[in-house]
Amino acid sequence: MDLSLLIIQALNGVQLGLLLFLVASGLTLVFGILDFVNLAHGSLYMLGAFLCASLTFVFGNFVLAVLVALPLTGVIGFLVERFVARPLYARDHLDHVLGTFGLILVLDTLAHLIWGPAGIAVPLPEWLQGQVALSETLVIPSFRLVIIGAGLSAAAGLFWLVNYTRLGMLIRAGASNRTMVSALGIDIQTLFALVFALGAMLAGLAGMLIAPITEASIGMGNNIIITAFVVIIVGGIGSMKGAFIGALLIGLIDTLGRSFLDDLFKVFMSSDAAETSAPAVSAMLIYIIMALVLSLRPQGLFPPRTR
Amino acid sequence: MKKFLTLTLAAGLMSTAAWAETVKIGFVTTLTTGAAVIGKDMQNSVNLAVEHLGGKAGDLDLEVIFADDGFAPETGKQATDKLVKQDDVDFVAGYIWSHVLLASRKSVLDAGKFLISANAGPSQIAGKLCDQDFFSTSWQNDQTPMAMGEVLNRQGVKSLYVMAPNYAAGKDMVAGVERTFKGEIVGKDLTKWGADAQLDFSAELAKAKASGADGIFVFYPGAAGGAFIKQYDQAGLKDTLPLYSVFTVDALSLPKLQAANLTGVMGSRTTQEWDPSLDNAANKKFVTDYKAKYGAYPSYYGAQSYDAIMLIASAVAKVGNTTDKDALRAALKEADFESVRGKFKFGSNNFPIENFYLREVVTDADGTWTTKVVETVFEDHIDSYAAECKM
Amino acid sequence: MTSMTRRGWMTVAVMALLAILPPVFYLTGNPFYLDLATRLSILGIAAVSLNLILGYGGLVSFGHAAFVGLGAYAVGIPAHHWLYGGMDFLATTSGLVQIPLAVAVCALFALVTGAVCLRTKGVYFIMITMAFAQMIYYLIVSIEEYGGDDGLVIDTRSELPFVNLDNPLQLFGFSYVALLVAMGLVRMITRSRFGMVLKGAKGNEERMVTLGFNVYAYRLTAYVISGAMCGFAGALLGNFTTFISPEMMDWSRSGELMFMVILGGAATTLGPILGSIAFIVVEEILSSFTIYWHLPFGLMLMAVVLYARGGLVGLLRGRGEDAE
Amino acid sequence: MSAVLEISGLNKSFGGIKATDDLNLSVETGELHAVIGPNGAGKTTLISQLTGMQKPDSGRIRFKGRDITGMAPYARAHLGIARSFQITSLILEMSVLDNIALALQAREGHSFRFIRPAHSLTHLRSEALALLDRVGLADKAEQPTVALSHGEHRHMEIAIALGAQAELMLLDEPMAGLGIEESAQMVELLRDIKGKHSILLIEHDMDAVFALADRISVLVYGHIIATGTPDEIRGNEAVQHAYLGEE
Repeated sequence: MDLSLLIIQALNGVQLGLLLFLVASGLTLVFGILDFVNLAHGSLYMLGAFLCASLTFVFGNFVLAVLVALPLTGVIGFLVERFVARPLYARDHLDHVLGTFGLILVLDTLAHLIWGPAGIAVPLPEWLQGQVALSETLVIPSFRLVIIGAGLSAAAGLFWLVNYTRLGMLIRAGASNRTMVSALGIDIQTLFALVFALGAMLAGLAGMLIAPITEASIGMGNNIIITAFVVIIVGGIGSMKGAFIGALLIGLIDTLGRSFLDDLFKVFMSSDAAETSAPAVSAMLIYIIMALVLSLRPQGLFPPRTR
Repeated sequence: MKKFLTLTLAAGLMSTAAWAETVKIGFVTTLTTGAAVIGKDMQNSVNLAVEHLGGKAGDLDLEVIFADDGFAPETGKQATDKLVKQDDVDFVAGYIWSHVLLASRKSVLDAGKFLISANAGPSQIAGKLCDQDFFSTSWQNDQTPMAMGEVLNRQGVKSLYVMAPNYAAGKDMVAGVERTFKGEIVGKDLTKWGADAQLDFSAELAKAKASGADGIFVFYPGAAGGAFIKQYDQAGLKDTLPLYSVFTVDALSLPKLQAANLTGVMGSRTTQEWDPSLDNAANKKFVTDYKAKYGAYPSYYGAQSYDAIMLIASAVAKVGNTTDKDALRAALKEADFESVRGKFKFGSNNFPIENFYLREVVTDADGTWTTKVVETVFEDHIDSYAAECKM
Repeated sequence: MTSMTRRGWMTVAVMALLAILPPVFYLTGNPFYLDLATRLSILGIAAVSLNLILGYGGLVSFGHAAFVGLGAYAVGIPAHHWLYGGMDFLATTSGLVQIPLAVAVCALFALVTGAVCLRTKGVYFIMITMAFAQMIYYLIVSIEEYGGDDGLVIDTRSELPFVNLDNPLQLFGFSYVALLVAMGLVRMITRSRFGMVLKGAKGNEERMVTLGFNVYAYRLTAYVISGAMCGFAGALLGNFTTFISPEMMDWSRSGELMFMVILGGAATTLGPILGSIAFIVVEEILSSFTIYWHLPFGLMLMAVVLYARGGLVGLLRGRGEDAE
Repeated sequence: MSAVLEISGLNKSFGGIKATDDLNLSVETGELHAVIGPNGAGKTTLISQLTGMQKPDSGRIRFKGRDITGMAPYARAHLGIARSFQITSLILEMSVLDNIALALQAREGHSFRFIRPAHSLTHLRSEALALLDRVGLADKAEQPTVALSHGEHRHMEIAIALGAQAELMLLDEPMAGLGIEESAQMVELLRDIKGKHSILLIEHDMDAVFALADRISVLVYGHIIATGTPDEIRGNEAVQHAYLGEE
């Protein structure tokens, strides 16, 4: 195994992990504070990507598009909270799953109607298109470093928000004790709506960051949402720390599995069998990890203290 | 419940009262999910073909019913069943995806209808599972990559990295290039396909680069193609790891790539049995009218769909009805129509015997990115499975 | 319980219509509607099996489609070997082997995964059942021999004594009778002492434990019964489509099964059937109008969740009748 | 006299807070032993450990001389420990009768019986009816549980505990939330049961405790500070200081 390849793949894994964290953090916030399971969280990721793509062509500038698309995604999150999530808070998780399952169909089809089936490739500004040479053999696209940087800053911002601000204090309090927050005289509905919009923006940001690499496409959210759920379940639902560590873990396992599992398999099976079974097994890998974690710790790695 | 009954009864009555002087063609393609971009192109081309024919096949009216396969074999089979059993079509055509075609094949043939593939060409159907009522207006999956393998040999490529999605056609494509390419294949990745296909190829591209291959061969149809090209471009591999692709850089991905100004794709080479620049009257009419009507170049998916409708219309016009299956079969086999490929004839397994060209990405007179033919790689090529077909 | 309730009559009426109408359509030259009814009956069995654990047991399984898929592959794999050779001990087209195999494989899968899943609660349970389904999905995808992503085309159906599944009418009849049996079984189980424990554990798990019920064991048993029954539905589905693909166990399919149960009315005998009828018929009608049919369909599903809690059975319920 | 229940050196803490602190307690056969203590003294945590819903950090719980510290909750019930809940935890979706019958069903060993409808089992139904009669709810047997009042729910809890025919009944605040009249009824009911079963009564209502208990233990911050007859407890200085004095 080649060391520089290992480093590159580890960086790729970190990049995927950070994107997953952006999606999963919103999911875990919404679950932790609102006790709401939002399957349609992935659709917000998709909408973020599409909005950013359209705006990039309007403004001719990717960065500006992101800055405008972010609050727009937040507004969409706000609307989803108001009209779909809020009536469902009092219901059980089953109703959340079913209601947001319907919402996925609606949002995906709306995206199809608005943007067409083709998907949109998002052009990057010149200065983001190059590569960075870390050493002679270590060359990576600079935009991937931007994703890592943006993901880390978003994570840092989120940690600051949760740990050092009044909103964060309410969020933490709300996660462990809902009635206490309402007893403090805080307008719980506004807090909920804010949290939901924040989650939407985080998911949207992930969509915007991935769009220039893949593209904005219909159904892109449905691929990531399941993985994001795996992340928060492994990490412990409602735990921000769990989401972060879970995301990096899943991102690394997935990427390294895809890269090196076939080599590993070739040790004990034929080259052909390894080449065909490795992709599928690496796709299964994160679910195996999840089942293992849950069978040992049914509450995930970092269960939030009390609920 | 009551409403449902009236609805179904009404629909039932309608389907039994089918008009004898209409030829019904069911056309199965992908109209939802990201892959609908291909389906849309095929649908446009079919509509254009019907328009060019004046809505008639000889004296019979042409009616095309489109059905969505949702990019999934099970859905595709259901759609096919409905076309065959409820709409009682005479021909079922279309099929982008090999696995959808394989799943749907039996439904059509068991019902005694003709099946015309306008794209998918899995090896099984060219070989062991060939059928007298099945015809293809495209190719067998292996042929295009075989042509690419030949190109690689001519260009002196010694080692190759291979990437394709993990499904029937993906495996056929890999098998095809391996069949003709004489150098060494230093690495191979089959990635997740389907509705939740893998679109971030960072890990694979890093491996490909580390492999030190002379070139990379890929097959990523539809939206995945655009995603791949972008990442290839961003990874700056153009100079170190030249791209040789099949069904990846096409009239569907080029407009998007141009919009995103990914110049890395300029000059990249692909093989194909058709190109908008092919010089024949039928093709000129097709490409010009398509561009005028839909504002973009048609893709080979469209060209093959256009040919499929023309083929069916020619056979129906010759026979004059849709009931004489034997006559229709013979007429189809004759393939007496103006193909956008120029000459067109079927081999023993009802796959076309045709030329394969090397194409290059260029800018046309209007500044639009498109492809043009560089050279002819194979002439009158017969696929490798024809011999296995006992018909 | 001497006189039949309004709901009882409704069940009889719906099941009678389902028995009579499809053959009439078939014989009057509309074979497609018979197919629709066959598909509906088969998915009805799957929904009935899910209702046992979801409706009566309160166990929200988001991975039930895995059983459908496994059941189908248990028919497809022996048929595949019978057609193309290999694995001689498995190669058969006999339904008397394939169908019990489907049931056994699914029961085993339910036992193993249930043992892990049932250690978790609430949303964790929802997600881990889904994760196991995804796992089996990717496992099947990885087995090249059985078609991987492309699925498995089987050109031969299960051979059974007295029934010829190649005949669409008989296939429908078989599926319909199987549906009746499944409904009867679940009805019997849920009214038995076992069923009382299952329902009690849904209402208050801690209470049941302190009474001395090993709730885990009861739930696991119900999970295995449900999985086995769903595997049977899968075996029928494989026979019906003669094409088996990993797609059958996609997570969205599990979601659809859940919807059938909720749409019709969870924890009722008729609910899952009404749910599958409504689901499939609405899907069929909407998708024939527009390729954008997911939009109204999704809105309808949301409306059901938001405004029709008891499902269709709840809407049609006479006053004074409670959930069973 | 021999002890039905013996608790020795029990400890349980949550994130550094000791909910149970070196707790020792015994319930003699036929005795009604009450545990009192201010809010947050760890009464519910104690019950949870006795029923097995929570595992103690250290210490032993013996039932009739047998160590049950690590035993699964449902298995303890089979040995003869019944429990009533502080927060009513009946199965609200079921009828009153079904709730009681289910408790009786638990006594019959396993319920992996799939065929006969539970409603057709007359022996369970009639015994359940008899129990409901004893707690004064016979006329409400067929009603959905959710339709009954809080006080009636408390009575159902007692009927269920009785139905288990347990040697030891753990009663977790049976008076909680009851009005004066309802409390009086409950005291009567408990007086009626007393002596027939060994009872560990956890209760807030002092009047009830002093009226019913043979012995009383006072729990403060997870630790038993005193055990004795009602009179002894009344006169205990430590108790007055730590507990009664605060009221």
